[in-house]
Amino acid sequence: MKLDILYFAWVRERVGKSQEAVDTNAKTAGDLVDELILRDAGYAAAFSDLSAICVAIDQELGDFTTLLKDCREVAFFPPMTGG
Amino acid sequence: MKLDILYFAWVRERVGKSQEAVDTNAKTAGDLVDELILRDAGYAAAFSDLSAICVAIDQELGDFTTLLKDCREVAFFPPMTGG
Amino acid sequence: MAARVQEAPFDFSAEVVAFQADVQNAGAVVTFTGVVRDDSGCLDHMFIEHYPAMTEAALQKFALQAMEKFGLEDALVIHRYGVLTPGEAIMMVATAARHRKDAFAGADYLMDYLKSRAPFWKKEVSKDHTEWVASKVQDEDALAAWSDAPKS
Amino acid sequence: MAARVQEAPFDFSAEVVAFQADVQNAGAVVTFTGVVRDDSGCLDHMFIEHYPAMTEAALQKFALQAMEKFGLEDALVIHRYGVLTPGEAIMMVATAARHRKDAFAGADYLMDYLKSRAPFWKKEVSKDHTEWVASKVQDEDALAAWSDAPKS
Repeated sequence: MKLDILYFAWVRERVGKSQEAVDTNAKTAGDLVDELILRDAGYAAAFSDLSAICVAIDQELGDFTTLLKDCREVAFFPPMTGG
Repeated sequence: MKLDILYFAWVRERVGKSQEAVDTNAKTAGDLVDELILRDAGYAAAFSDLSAICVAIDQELGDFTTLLKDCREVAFFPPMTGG
Repeated sequence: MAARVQEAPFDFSAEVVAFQADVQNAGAVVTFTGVVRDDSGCLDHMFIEHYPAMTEAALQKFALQAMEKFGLEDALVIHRYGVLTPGEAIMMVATAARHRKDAFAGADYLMDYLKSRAPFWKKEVSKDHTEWVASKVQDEDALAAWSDAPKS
Repeated sequence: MAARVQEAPFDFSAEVVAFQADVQNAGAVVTFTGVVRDDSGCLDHMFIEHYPAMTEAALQKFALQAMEKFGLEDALVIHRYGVLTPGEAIMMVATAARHRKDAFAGADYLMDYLKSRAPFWKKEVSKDHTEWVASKVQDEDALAAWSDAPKS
């Protein structure tokens, strides 16, 4: 499954990029994180504390157990600070 | 004791005037109302239900038991509807 | 802090711009505007009577109370009297605070006091009917919900 | 209802005047403005990042939720991103309702959603220090206090 991953704020800074396209067999957002962490230390640093990270799947808020089936875009970011 | 009495809104309309000077021996605002009611039907109509009327003594909110000692101005009016 | 009673309309935009320019370090500004509503569809105008010797002092007192209670940076109250037609602004409140919740609570608190403790009386004048607006039980309840509120 | 995301400053006065002109029978209009605050005295600017594909849809969703929940006549949200200096307005909300309590509650509710559920991230940039603003436990608590709030 091909999908785009987006990173925002300090997650983006630690990963070192704002966006990338991946081909993955991950079933959930959590599986996808497990794959990324294996790649290099930047990902490991970004995802060292999952309780500090939010997930959106196709622009809808989800969590690490949300299924990725048929999704096109996954985004990882810290808790939002709008307003 | 000489003092000014002010009336507002429908209390003013029923009494038929917005202001008057009186010379009274009333100890409280309630005593003053008792005196006024004896005068004519307009006052009696205005003060027929005291639970619907508020009192200010020298521009401070009080009630019918508030002492009038040394006061210069008593006002009677319905519950306020500002805002 | 400023509290004004006036017959003339006020310029909401200009008031808020001046209010915000004066505040040094407020992260949050809340405004409230009360407008003459015509629910029946046949309101000609509203007439607002007030108690001149008492009104401005009362508004100032409530604005200062709100500033102290919620640690506001600043507060503004403007209230009109006289003849107002549907759609016209009756009054406005503005509060500035470092944090959002205080700005909201300060404005809400100030409005609860203005509704039930500021010496204004509203009369609705329609073509064939004239009526003093009655105070609402909910307004007294809202006021009573603040811990510092006097009993009615 | 309108929800906009933009980099450019907005004209608060013009926005509120247009908002009020459009509303037919609202007795109450509440506005909130969020302003860049410089608590340390050495903030150079704030940088606001957002998620373009998601942001405007999220603002619209929250504004519609607020309108429905509180029976608002209308609601407006404008939120900026990019570089903002101390004193600049970050965002504004306006709500119009027949009654005061609904206008206040609608604006407060909308702000609670924008704080914690709209995809914006703030970074404070000082001369010798740069820091992403952390979310606050109080913001989650405020959101959770609304009965329809999703669990975090």
